[in-house]
Amino acid sequence: MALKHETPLLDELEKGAFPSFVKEIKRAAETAENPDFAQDLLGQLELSYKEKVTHWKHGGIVGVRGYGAGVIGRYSDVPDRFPGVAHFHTIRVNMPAGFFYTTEALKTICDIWDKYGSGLTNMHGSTGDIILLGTKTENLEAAFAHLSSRGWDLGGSGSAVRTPSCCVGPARCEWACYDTLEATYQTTMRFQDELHRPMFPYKFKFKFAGCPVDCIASIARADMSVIGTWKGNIQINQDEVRNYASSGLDIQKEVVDLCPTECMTWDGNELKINDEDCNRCMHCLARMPKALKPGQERGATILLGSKAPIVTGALMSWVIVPFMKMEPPYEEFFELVERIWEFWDEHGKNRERIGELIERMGFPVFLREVGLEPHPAMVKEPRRDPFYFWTEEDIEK
Amino acid sequence: MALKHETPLLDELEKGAFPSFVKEIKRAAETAENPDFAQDLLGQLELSYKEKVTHWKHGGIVGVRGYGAGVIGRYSDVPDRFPGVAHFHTIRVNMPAGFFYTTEALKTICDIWDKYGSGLTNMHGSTGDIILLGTKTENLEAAFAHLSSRGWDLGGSGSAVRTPSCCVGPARCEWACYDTLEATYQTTMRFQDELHRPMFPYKFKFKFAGCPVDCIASIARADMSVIGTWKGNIQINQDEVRNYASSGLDIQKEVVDLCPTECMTWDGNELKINDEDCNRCMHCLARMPKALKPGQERGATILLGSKAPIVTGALMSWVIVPFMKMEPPYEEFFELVERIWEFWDEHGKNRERIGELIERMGFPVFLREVGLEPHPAMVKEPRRDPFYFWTEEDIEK
Amino acid sequence: MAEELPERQTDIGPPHYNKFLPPVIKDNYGKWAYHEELGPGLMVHVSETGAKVWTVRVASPRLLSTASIRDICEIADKHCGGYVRWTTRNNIEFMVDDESKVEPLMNELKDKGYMIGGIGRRISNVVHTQGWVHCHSAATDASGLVKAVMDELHEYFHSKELPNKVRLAVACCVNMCGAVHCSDIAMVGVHKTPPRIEHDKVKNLCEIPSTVASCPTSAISPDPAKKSVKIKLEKCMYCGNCYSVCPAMPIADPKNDGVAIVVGGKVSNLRKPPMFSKLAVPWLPNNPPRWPEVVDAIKRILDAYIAGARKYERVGEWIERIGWEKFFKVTGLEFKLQHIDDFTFARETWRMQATFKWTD
Amino acid sequence: MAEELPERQTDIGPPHYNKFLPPVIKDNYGKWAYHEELGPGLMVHVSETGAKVWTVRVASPRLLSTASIRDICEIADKHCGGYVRWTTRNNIEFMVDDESKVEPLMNELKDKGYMIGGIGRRISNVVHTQGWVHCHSAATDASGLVKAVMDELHEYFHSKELPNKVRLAVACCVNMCGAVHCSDIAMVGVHKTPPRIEHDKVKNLCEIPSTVASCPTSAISPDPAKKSVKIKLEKCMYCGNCYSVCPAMPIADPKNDGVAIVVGGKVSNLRKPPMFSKLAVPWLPNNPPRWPEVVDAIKRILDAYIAGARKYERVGEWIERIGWEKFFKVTGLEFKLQHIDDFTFARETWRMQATFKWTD
Ligand code: SRM
Ligand code: SRM
Ligand code: SRM
Ligand code: SRM
Ligand code: SF4
Ligand code: SF4
Ligand code: SF4
Ligand code: SF4
Ligand code: SF4
Ligand code: SF4
Ligand code: SF4
Ligand code: SF4
Repeated sequence: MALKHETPLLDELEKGAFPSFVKEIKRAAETAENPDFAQDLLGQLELSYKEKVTHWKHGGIVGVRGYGAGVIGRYSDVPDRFPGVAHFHTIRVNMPAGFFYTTEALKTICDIWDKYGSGLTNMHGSTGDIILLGTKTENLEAAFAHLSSRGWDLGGSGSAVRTPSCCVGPARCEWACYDTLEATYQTTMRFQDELHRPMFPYKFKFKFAGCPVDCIASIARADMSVIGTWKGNIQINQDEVRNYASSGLDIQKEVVDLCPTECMTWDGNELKINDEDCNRCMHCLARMPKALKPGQERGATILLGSKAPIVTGALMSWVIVPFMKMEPPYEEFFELVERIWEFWDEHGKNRERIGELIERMGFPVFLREVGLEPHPAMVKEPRRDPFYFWTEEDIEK
Repeated sequence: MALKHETPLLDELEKGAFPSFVKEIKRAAETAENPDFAQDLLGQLELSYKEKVTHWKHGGIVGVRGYGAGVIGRYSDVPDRFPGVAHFHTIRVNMPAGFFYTTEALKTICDIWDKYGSGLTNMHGSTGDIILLGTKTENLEAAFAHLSSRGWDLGGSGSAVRTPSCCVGPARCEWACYDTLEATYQTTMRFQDELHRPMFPYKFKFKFAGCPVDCIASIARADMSVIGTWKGNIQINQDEVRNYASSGLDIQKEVVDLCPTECMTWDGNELKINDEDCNRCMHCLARMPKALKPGQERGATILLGSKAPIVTGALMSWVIVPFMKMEPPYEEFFELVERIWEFWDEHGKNRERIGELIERMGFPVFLREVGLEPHPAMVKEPRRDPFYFWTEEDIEK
Repeated sequence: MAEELPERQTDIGPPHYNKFLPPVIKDNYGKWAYHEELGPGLMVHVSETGAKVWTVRVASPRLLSTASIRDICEIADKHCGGYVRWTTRNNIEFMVDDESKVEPLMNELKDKGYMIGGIGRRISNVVHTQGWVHCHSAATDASGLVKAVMDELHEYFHSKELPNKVRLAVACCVNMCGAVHCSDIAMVGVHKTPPRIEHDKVKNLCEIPSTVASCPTSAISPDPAKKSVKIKLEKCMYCGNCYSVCPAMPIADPKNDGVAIVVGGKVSNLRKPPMFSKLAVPWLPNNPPRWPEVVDAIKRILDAYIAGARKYERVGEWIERIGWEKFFKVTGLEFKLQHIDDFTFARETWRMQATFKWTD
Repeated sequence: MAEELPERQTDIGPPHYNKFLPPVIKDNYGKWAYHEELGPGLMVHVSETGAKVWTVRVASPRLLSTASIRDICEIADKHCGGYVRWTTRNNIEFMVDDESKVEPLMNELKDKGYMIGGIGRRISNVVHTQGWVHCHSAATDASGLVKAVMDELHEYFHSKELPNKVRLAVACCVNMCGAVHCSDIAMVGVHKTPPRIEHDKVKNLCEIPSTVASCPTSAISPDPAKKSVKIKLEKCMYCGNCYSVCPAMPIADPKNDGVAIVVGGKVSNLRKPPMFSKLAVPWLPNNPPRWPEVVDAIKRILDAYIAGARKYERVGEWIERIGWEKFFKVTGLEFKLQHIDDFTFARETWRMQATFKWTD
């Protein structure tokens, strides 16, 4: 199908070496089953490029029956000029943990989306969902019926659990200290209700990283960040260390000197690690994957609270449990999560993330109420001011 | 004179190697012209040691005519038992810059204090004053008349300029980058009125350190901290460097490796400094005073705002002027101070230190209103959130 | 649509990942021993069992048409037994279980114009968000910025090496749906003027208390007379959070909306702990379709990093080592009032030390 | 006192320091070339002119009787031409301009029992405050704590060396008139229970608005009925600031007042920038006259520092290098809820990283 709108500005972005999103939209405009979506998206987007302003209206409440989450309503503020995107809702489809697909499964989704939507997607959204980008209200139920009957469910949105996600972990990484994919899957299944039906003060995100490299950016972007780690000594294969050395790696300069805890020595023949001082930063392992492996007692550090800067500034997650075995059936983990949600439910204000709540009420109060013991790993440094609280039992009468 | 009170607890503190304050009080109790002060101080202090509580009442307003500052009123809460300290006011006498004395001058002060006070002192108070510790209301005027007629004046207290103080500086230190004693003296003289007659929102302290070693702790304890520094290259005497090396200093380990900016190299013969990267931390100069000297263009960095933790936590002073020549008549400096006070006067709340005010209003607002240009030396790092302000002239209409 | 719909299921969750793992992955799950980088877009992981998997990574615009997904499937069917994966940064990964399959795969990808790369000490794909393509909140476009920047920097994706990985991100507003707050170099759409209040709409569309509460600087207060709210203009720093809560307070302003650049963040724990990004450039104009001012500033920062950083130093580690005052010097970026923090933790960022480097 | 008083002068300021400088100082003012440490309490400064000044430093309890000052003067008259100075940490310095004068001076000081030392990598005098000797606000005594601690540590003043200077301080309440907030090891008197409100006195003695405003945690609100104030007890963290503003709110509580220990602060810019002290022990009992629990904790910290620190590392630099989790391990001090910050910058102190050392 020929293009409906002139898009001189967007056309510029078809040029250049990097893959072009404009080409993608044009492709949908030219070939999709319902080309009007992409056609008018091009038109409206060109207008935004010209006027330097978005032409989407603040979302309305749309969704599928029985769910409060998973669809982002979206309407054009110039529907007369671009009727194809008068409605342009997004369906968030919960991706499989680890982002692996069979082509068959992918094609099924494409088929459904060609039929009921714009034929445009994001692979993937920032939280991890498959984003089916743009359809109208009346198509939502049908799309969902087809998706769910083929084994797909919706992802999160609104004040709900958001689609948990993870790094590739044990599927293809030698450093995974626990099974990130299984933890993601089980967490998603355990909290289906909380994911589909918003009932929290605000959103709650889980991200699972297999080790402190954190290839899923969990520490920056998840209310609960589960980061693999180990106890005990880094496993060293001295022969392989020497192999790295002889194949050109400057072990002193590129490994030992960059160890943040200064706990390594290398005499040209043997690499020694004082594991008591190692903080498991992963640098040395990343330099010599063939020679070094995480210790054998494996589990995860649980961190809480990260989020974007609104309202009081960005947070990264901080340690609340230094070490937890992360193994099925994950009961210890789920119970902790539920205790945290109870605390949040009881004290959280509307639109207050868990990290912001703890900051407002005090980390010590949180620990006491949720039943976690204070541990020096929870802080970078102790408080500097002398303004702390005592409870009745600390006071002599 | 025999001691009036039994002091078994305090007596314990006459034992031990370190000089004993109890001995001092006893000495005054036994030998002072007005021994009642020290006698009853011992009694009341022993009571405090027994009961683990202070027996001083919240101060009342006492002072000398025409001054609002310089005397700290103090009354016992058990005056019947210890009438000698029913009143026990402190007179703060402005010490000479650098804490140098002739014995003659000291003896004069002792004479006056023996006559009109307890014969007890603190040499010196934390701000720097000579603290004449304990007298009664009716002695204040006489003590002051004698002191001032001998050339001594009172120090600060209350919501006023506090007694400025400084490190020994050029008097006996090779690193002084400006004349800390003269700056202290001139500042004290310039602001006599502000020192003696509280009229600020709260206290305002000046401390002058000759270099970034900061032997007067100015960065932690002065609203305005003036810290000597230099531009240009550290002056190196390579022969002396080699002398240090040959007399046992491990230059690589004790100097070069500890340079925070990694801007030094030592090849066993020549020490090189990349002065562009040096941040003037003083470590290398302190290790080799005979070989290294500050650069030749000297002046000071002006920092603002430090204070103790009440109300929102302790502050250290931060850079507001990276470099200022600190030379008589100090007009640039005094004008800056006055602009800052205007800002404080206009916006400060009661009991709000200048640092707290700037924190509340915003450092950028302060800079704009006081007329200082933004400079990267003012921050350790730029802001992380995107929540900043623009003014009318930045906006396109 | 009167068609008959299949039976709808709810709360079934996503398919188990197990169904989607290529056999070599399934068989060696949790058994990987090590990996080696073989090229800008090629690596091999070796299992304890001796099995190997070769991964070829290609760039994606993230916004994909189903047609393009079908193309990808075709390649995966032909070379990878019908399996494919995406990375956490939206690249596409093709995996094969035998060395002989690598070259044909790579050749086909090259022939079809895919950009192979993103592995190792390079620039990988740009995490980004909806922008003008889908979001009401966007102060800039996201996909367009990514395209403009990556057209300039693509060599660092598919060939040239850097001191370390450089993670780029774009968020089209300060909600920061991209990983902007912890990225090496990132762009974020920002406003420069306060929202306008459409008083007649406030009553119907907005809840007054939550609108008032939404403002980080307490600039908003109720306006009972108008049954609306009012804004203390001098307290507003244009974050747009009120607009997220109350649609009757539009903040978009074509003349003054623009792009800020933040730098020096990271999330990995290697060597230094994770770091927040810090402001490098408070505002550059929205100049679509190619945002030349933004591209230029990003290049300056990257070039200075390349010139100054040591091997394995991330952007933030490099800046921490040389000092921010030096960062402004070597990039030639101007230091402005806006760089100086006056928000929640302002105090912690002021220079409470007498040490700094001379730069002028 | 019916005596005749001399004519009173005002606003004359302190005497000019010039009058008090020993000749060798005056002549070489600003001309010093270098110095050498010659012993724990002896150093020499050498001028560009070739002149030299030897300085002997002795400890002082700070609280001095005029009789003792006269003793000091006597020595200064005999050996130092009638000049003497105090240091910024309240030690006394005797200076001579000729090497031959050093020994007689030092001998006399020793004979008279003065403690010579405090120069170099040692513990110098303890900056401290009034305590029960003069202040209404004191939660502990200052002079007594100093004496108890220094009797234990005096060897580090007059003989033994340390990795670097260790600056001790005492403040008798959280107003922190001592340099506690930036000291290597410091003690501060703290309360553990809220103030009691003497309602009938509030009206006369206190201004309600400033009393309300004084509270860092907003625990105080007006109580119009009583023309007084009330305290939300669970919000009070016993800082005593309200008592500073309103004497009708006494907070001293003999059973629960005590001493906190903070560590790791410094003010010098050498190597690392100045650092704030951090909480090591939230509370130890007031146990005069010798505060054994406090002395013991201080010794533990100092011993761990001596055992673990590298040459020139200040306490805070040592702890930063090994990590706070390790600090608690090597000192054996207990980590408690009170250590975890919940005040202004709490967030900045939480461990936003997956890296830490195992200690259990
Ligand atoms: C689609 C997506 C961006 C993308 O292009 O990938 C997205 C899109 C929106 N986000 Fe987001 N966020 C998306 C991931 C994120 C992330 C990243 C993450 O999850 O890893 C963040 C930062 C981390 C965090 O949660 O803080 C993020 C932080 C926000 C915020 C700020 C929340 C805060 O507490 O600071 C908002 C504002 C809000 O909730 O009102 C927001 C709000 C929005 C809304 C719903 C706009 C709004 O105000 O109603 C956007 C809808 C856009 C649209 O029209 O489609 N979005 N949002 C991402 C979700 C896709 C998915 O499900 O996979
Ligand atoms: C005498 C002295 C302690 C000493 O033993 O040396 C002292 C004693 C008092 N200080 Fe101080 N301060 C003394 C130096 C300091 C210092 C250190 C300094 O100046 O270098 C500080 C920390 C730095 C600072 O200014 O923040 C200090 C921070 C305070 C504070 C907290 C102020 C704040 O804004 O945080 C208060 C509380 C107040 O002002 O109400 C305070 C209040 C007091 C009062 C007036 C008590 C009160 O609440 O009214 C004390 C009178 C005690 C008495 O009975 O003599 N004093 N005070 C010091 C002054 C002697 C002198 O003039 O030389
Ligand atoms: C495939 C992927 C995981 C996934 O589940 O999809 C992945 C895979 C690997 N990462 Fe990663 N990382 C992936 C996202 C990340 C992220 C997350 C992000 O960027 O949002 C990070 C954190 C970035 C940050 O700190 O801001 C990340 C920081 C690292 C690092 C740390 C680099 C550093 O020095 O800070 C390493 C180690 C290294 O490269 O030395 C690493 C190493 C690796 C290894 C070598 C792990 C392994 O043994 O297999 C993998 C291939 C490296 C490569 O691509 O160069 N990976 N890696 C992600 C690929 C994204 C992409 O398309 O480029
Ligand atoms: C006399 C005095 C200045 C004065 O005006 O009275 C002084 C004098 C000297 N100081 Fe100081 N400092 C004096 C208080 C300070 C203070 C302030 C304080 O303690 O409150 C500090 C900051 C302490 C801090 O950082 O917390 C201080 C930190 C230093 C340092 C830095 C040590 C470090 O590595 O951090 C040096 C350099 C060195 O020792 O290597 C130094 C070096 C020096 C030198 C060598 C300077 C010189 O060339 O003359 C002087 C003799 C050193 C010595 O005593 O070991 N001086 N010095 C003060 C003696 C106090 C005392 O009785 O002990
Ligand atoms: S986070 Fe660790 S386990 Fe997961 S993919 Fe990255 S390196 Fe592997
Ligand atoms: S993991 Fe990090 S801290 Fe541990 S030995 Fe390796 S480089 Fe050092
Ligand atoms: S601050 Fe500097 S100039 Fe002053 S005494 Fe200390 S070392 Fe000397
Ligand atoms: S003063 Fe400090 S930063 Fe400068 S060269 Fe010497 S040690 Fe390095
Ligand atoms: S960053 Fe802002 S504009 Fe972009 S998708 Fe997220 S909410 Fe929308
Ligand atoms: S844009 Fe942000 S700062 Fe301005 S009024 Fe709205 S919420 Fe407040
Ligand atoms: S620290 Fe507190 S108790 Fe001690 S002198 Fe200062 S105000 Fe008084
Ligand atoms: S003691 Fe401090 S926290 Fe408690 S009520 Fe008084 S001012 Fe508030």
